[in-house]
Amino acid sequence: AWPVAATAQSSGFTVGDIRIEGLQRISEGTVYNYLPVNIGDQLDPRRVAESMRALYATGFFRDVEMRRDGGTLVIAVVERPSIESFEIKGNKDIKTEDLQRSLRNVGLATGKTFDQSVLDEVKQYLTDQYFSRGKYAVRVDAKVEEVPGNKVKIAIDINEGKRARIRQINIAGNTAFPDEDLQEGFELKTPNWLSWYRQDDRYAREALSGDLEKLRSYYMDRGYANFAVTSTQVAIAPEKDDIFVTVNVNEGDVFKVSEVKLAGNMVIPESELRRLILIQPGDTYSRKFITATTEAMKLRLGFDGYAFATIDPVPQANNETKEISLTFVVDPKNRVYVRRVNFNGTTGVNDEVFRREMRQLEGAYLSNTAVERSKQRIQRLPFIEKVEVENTPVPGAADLVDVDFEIKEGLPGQFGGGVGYSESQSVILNGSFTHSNFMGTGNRVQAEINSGKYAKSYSFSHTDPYTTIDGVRRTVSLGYRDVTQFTSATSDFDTTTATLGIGYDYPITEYQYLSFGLSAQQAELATTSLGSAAEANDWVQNNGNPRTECLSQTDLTVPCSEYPNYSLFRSKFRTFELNTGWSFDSRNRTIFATSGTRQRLSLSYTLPGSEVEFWTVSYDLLKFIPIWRDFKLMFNIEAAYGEPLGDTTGLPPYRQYFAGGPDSVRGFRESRLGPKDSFGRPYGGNIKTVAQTELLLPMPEKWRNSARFSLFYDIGNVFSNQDINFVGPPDVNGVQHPVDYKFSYDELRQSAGVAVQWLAPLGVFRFSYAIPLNDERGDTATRYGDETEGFQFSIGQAF
Amino acid sequence: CDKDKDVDPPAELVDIVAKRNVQEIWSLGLGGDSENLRLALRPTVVEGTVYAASHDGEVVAVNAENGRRVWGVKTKLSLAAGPAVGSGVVVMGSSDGDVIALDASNGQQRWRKAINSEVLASPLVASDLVIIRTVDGHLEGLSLTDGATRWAVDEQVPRLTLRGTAPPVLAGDRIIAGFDNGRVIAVDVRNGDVLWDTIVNAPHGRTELERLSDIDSSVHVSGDDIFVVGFQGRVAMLALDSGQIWWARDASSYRGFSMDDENIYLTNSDSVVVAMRRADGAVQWEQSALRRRGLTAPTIDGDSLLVGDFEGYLHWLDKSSGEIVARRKTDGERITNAAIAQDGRTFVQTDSGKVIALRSTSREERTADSGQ
Amino acid sequence: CVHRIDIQQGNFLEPKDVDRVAVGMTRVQVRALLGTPMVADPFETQRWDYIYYLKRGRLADPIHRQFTVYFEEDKVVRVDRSDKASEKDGAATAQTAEKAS
Amino acid sequence: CGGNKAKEIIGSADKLYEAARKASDNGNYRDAIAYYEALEARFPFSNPAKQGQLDLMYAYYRNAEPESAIDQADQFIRENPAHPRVDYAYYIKGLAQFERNPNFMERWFNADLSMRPPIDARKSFQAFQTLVERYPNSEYAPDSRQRMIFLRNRLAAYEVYVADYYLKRGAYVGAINRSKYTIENYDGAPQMQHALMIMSESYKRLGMADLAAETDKVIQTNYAGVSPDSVGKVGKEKWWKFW
Repeated sequence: AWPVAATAQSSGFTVGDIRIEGLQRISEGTVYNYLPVNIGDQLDPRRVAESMRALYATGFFRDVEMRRDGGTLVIAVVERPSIESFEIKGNKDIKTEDLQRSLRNVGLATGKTFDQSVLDEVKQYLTDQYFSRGKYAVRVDAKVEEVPGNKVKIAIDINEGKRARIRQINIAGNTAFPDEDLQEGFELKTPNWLSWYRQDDRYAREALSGDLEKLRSYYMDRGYANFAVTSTQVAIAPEKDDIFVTVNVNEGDVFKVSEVKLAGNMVIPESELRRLILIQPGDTYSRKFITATTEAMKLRLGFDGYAFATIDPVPQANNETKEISLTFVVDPKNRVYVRRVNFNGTTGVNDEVFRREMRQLEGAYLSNTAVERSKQRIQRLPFIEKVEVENTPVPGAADLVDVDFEIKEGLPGQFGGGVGYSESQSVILNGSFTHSNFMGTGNRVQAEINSGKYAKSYSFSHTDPYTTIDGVRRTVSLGYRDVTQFTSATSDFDTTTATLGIGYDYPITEYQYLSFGLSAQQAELATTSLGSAAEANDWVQNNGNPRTECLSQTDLTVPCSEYPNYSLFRSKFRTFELNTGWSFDSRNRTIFATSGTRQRLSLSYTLPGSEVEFWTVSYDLLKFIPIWRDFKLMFNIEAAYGEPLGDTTGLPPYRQYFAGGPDSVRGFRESRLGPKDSFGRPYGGNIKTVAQTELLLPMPEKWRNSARFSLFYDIGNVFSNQDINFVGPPDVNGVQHPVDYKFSYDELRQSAGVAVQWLAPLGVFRFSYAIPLNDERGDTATRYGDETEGFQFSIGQAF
Repeated sequence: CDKDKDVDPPAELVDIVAKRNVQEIWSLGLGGDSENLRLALRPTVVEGTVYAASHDGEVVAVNAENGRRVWGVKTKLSLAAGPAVGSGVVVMGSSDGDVIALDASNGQQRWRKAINSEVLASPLVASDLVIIRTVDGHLEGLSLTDGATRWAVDEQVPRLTLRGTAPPVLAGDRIIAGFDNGRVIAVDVRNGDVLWDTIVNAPHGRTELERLSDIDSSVHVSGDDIFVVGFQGRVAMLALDSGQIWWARDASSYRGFSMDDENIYLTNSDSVVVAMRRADGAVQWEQSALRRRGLTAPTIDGDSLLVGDFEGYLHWLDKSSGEIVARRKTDGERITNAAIAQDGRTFVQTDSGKVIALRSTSREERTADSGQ
Repeated sequence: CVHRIDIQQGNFLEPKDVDRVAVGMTRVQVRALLGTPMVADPFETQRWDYIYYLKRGRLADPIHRQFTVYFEEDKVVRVDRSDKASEKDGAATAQTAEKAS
Repeated sequence: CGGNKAKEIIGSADKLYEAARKASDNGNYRDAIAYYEALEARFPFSNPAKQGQLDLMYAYYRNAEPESAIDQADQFIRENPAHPRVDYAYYIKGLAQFERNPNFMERWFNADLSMRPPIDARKSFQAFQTLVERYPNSEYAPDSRQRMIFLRNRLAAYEVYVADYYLKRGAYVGAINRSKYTIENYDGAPQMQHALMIMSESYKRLGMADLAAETDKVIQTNYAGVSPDSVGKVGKEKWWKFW
């Protein structure tokens, strides 16, 4: 009770002055600011109650009292103690940092004012958190220790206890289908060998309701129209470590569909809607087909802007004849328009880079297919990790929505110097800068300075995906390469090439591009009679503008041919290539795609004026097929063929194809598959056929976008039908017999194994362990053997 | 890899001075692994024959004296409750919601009926009816001759309950049964009318766990008084005719209790055995040496109490003081249901389906009837 | 030629609704009948323009319709219906369900 | 929790405040935060603690922890609504959500950040607005006004940038509405002229000559002599500017 009220005359008392006692942290100005009463006011019980409530509402005070001292109103307050220290012990499942962050928002952190009710709420919050993790035996106790100076120390001690497991899921009353089949798709499971990984033996109410829904559709998809789950019981063992779920069902009978009708306001021609109906009179009742029909109709209406249309299938069941007549009632609701399209969550990308991918325009009607397509196009940008989209209704306008994209940027690129490692070139010192969203413009810029043991290369390429509003992509690239051996395995071979190229890709439909490009190349090859393989020497001597120089000619007058084994063969030539291509790409993402297909066909042809003439064609297919639950199969097929033209004897050595290694047939050393030169080192061939089949295993949610685990089977090899006379290993008396590397099935090398890909800031790390299935161990009389390698690793560009 | 340890671990066994001799008379092994499914399979002894059933569907009748098999039958049902024997019929309930009745003399199947819900409480044979209680709060009276439903009663079941349900008990022409919502009801055995309905164990607290208020153990009727105990609630004495509560004390038990003229011997939910005076519930003694060992309800065996624990140990406590007087290890499997005492012998069934017959005598008595 | 997405803009009006707009109606009634006008000029607040504009791909010339409602304070005073550019069959508006390819 | 450093420094509130001040001055904001937090925890009622709270906000802001800075500012405003330096708390709230300044690459290539979708620009604008309205003569008011103008122009530039895209794309209704949004919300921004020009052009393309003329009249009256290019044309027009 408030003493003042008691003593005040009925008319209350005027406040002469106000004095506040007990303030420590809060300043008087603050109290005056919140106090609804000031000097000169009439004070009656109502105003007093109001003031008390106002002061308590500030949350600063544990206790507030008002006294009257003559004409002065005295307010005695006791401030809430401040928290001096706060610690949590015994929490294992929930990390301390997460706890501290969420508790700080609730006001429980060092320095904040302490409020006992908040502490109780936190205890309840923690208990609920542990219940949701299945730890029902948890005990949370909080100790608050008063410390002089109105401060408190808080210690929360958590004893988590054992995690309750689902001991039994029992469906009672099912005669038509056995428990195992019904529980096949359930999320909740009794403990099994995968439980430690999937945590599926932990009870959660949402999961149970989800499973009941699956049970209902299992029955209703097979004709049990009035199947019903009569009741479910969740029982816990007294020791709170086991949980028993009992689902009591009443199956009812199998129903046939007698009749299918359409009703309601059909804004599009009825025939078109009728074509979408997947369930016909005479079929067994199936909810799956009914839902599929309604989805198809909704999608169709969505085309025309009726994004919020509803279609509900009204069944009338006749229990005697066990027949059901279905009426699909169409309600298009009003057509919805888009007011604004917003992009949130990114700071590093210009708005136009997203907006130009939009298939849904502002000021147009909302088409859900257009929005979905737009989301996919953004998701395919290499520098985007995750995209969510939501149509938020505009307040005050029933038919307007804003389309809000929530975009999470991924790894745009790297700027790195330092050490790179690749099988063929061992340690590479390189400075590479690759950015797929240079300055936020969405242009891809790549500059590379590369001085490996075998290859020095300086290259620059720039790709602008939108030179025109419709997305004509232009790529300009120029580069200089000086490679003593283009793969570390080949014999001495010096190639110096300077290239300049420009290419345009024209979108001809939503998923397909036609491309045209030109590239000019100035190349110079050099081989030595001693160190290089015979095949290489042949090529250099017969193509381009061959020249022979003597390495160690002491007497200039004597012609070089006198020193056959010390001569240096050199050939310099120019080529102008026309590159044309077609590509189809419907993958849902560029990195770690999970669905869709990419096909690329490209032809290049040397134009007149080239001193070395050849043509090449290559085709590659990348396809993702979901096979079972969330397992996916990935096919990666690559085939290429090239032929020399005119008086060129063979494809230039640096345009030969190689195989083996992480990107082709794993289990074989990089580029070691295919024809071997006279020293037994890979020479490459003009026919390449490689196929990789990978079974992608499902990944837990939080690693889905950054890692991939798969089992694979690779098959492939490189062949040559050019007129190059390859020779095999020297036989016992040193003679090397000719070898034919023509295409043949049993020469296709195969391997199987397991692979892991991890998207790290530096790029995509690829690890694979493979077992070659039909490798030829060691040199046989006629052929060089294969070089195999179980564990392979490489750092690749992600995009 | 469950590395978390128990919040508070079960008590360790301490060796004791044996003051009671225990002999195993016979034992037999039924199949069916029902570890920690906490079923209600418990042997029943009628006129010198022990009837027992196991989770894999095997039902046997053996001679109580020597354990020789009278008949055995495989029912291919996942039996979960029973057997209950009466009027020449043996009745069991299964996890999949079936009730099966066999002829007590030869095990031939009389009838079989599906009632669409798990049976976790031992059926009750009452004159020409058998009363079945299922986990969805359903009490049903079936005809003993052909299993036709005579009447049914349904009680509300809270969202989260304790595993197990209370078996119905016959008192005159009334069926008394406790339910998972903390209520005890009396039903007229003839027509299923609910005579009275008393809340013994009201739920309290914030979380669903705190609000658990099941009455999962069997009520005991003696004269006009009904004794009942609930989980996280109360032990109480009710009037048989009106259900009015005479006295009630705070107690928490899911295994239940047994009774003699003087006291109630109760195993509480912490597995502490408590003796309370029947008249007013005053606590006589408490034995907490076996704390948290998942003890069964006590069974009166002479002047001792027999309890089984979660590691298959049998313990005998002195009825007057609660002191532990004997201990014997069975097959190491959890003993979920209390033993049955009949004519000086006790029969107990472990979760792995092993049925053991024992006789225990106190040291002094031994000298008296050692000749038997 | 290079693929260009369809450009659809503005309100899709059913002929039967347009005919029902009458002088004297309030703004709320017009809005309930025809929906929110996509073009409402910031300066000319006394008129609502219901534009419908559809250009399929790069070459097809756009279908283009305009329906303007003039207000004085809150009442409709005048209605102006004009179909710009190539007018295919008038009644087609209801049926030209565009397929977003 | 907090800073283990604080544990070593025992002693009075002033000593702690000193250590925090020194750390903050030489840019070591991480330690400064640790000291300030320790100060507030162990001597919550001492008067350096009050000043410490203000400095803690600044340390959070400079240590790129905008959420903590805003949280701390809100708590200060709630606890000391009448404090003479409460305007500083609003100022920090505005700064914490202000545009991030361009990183070294963006500065080197002088990328135009107004093309980026605005995230907290509106919240930052509101914080400065509260400061300017409630404490017009605060020492931070002039700078806040400047920042408000910058934000308004940045938001207007963004809107016009999008309107220009829709004009190029041929989505004339989209362009009109984006321009209209600029006109209605960012009055006074120099990009207003550009918005009007886009609107007029869109009306022309939609064949609505009367509204186009109307808009041209508005342009004439407000921007008679001013040539639009002075405002910085949208989009890239220099051929070598390949970004």
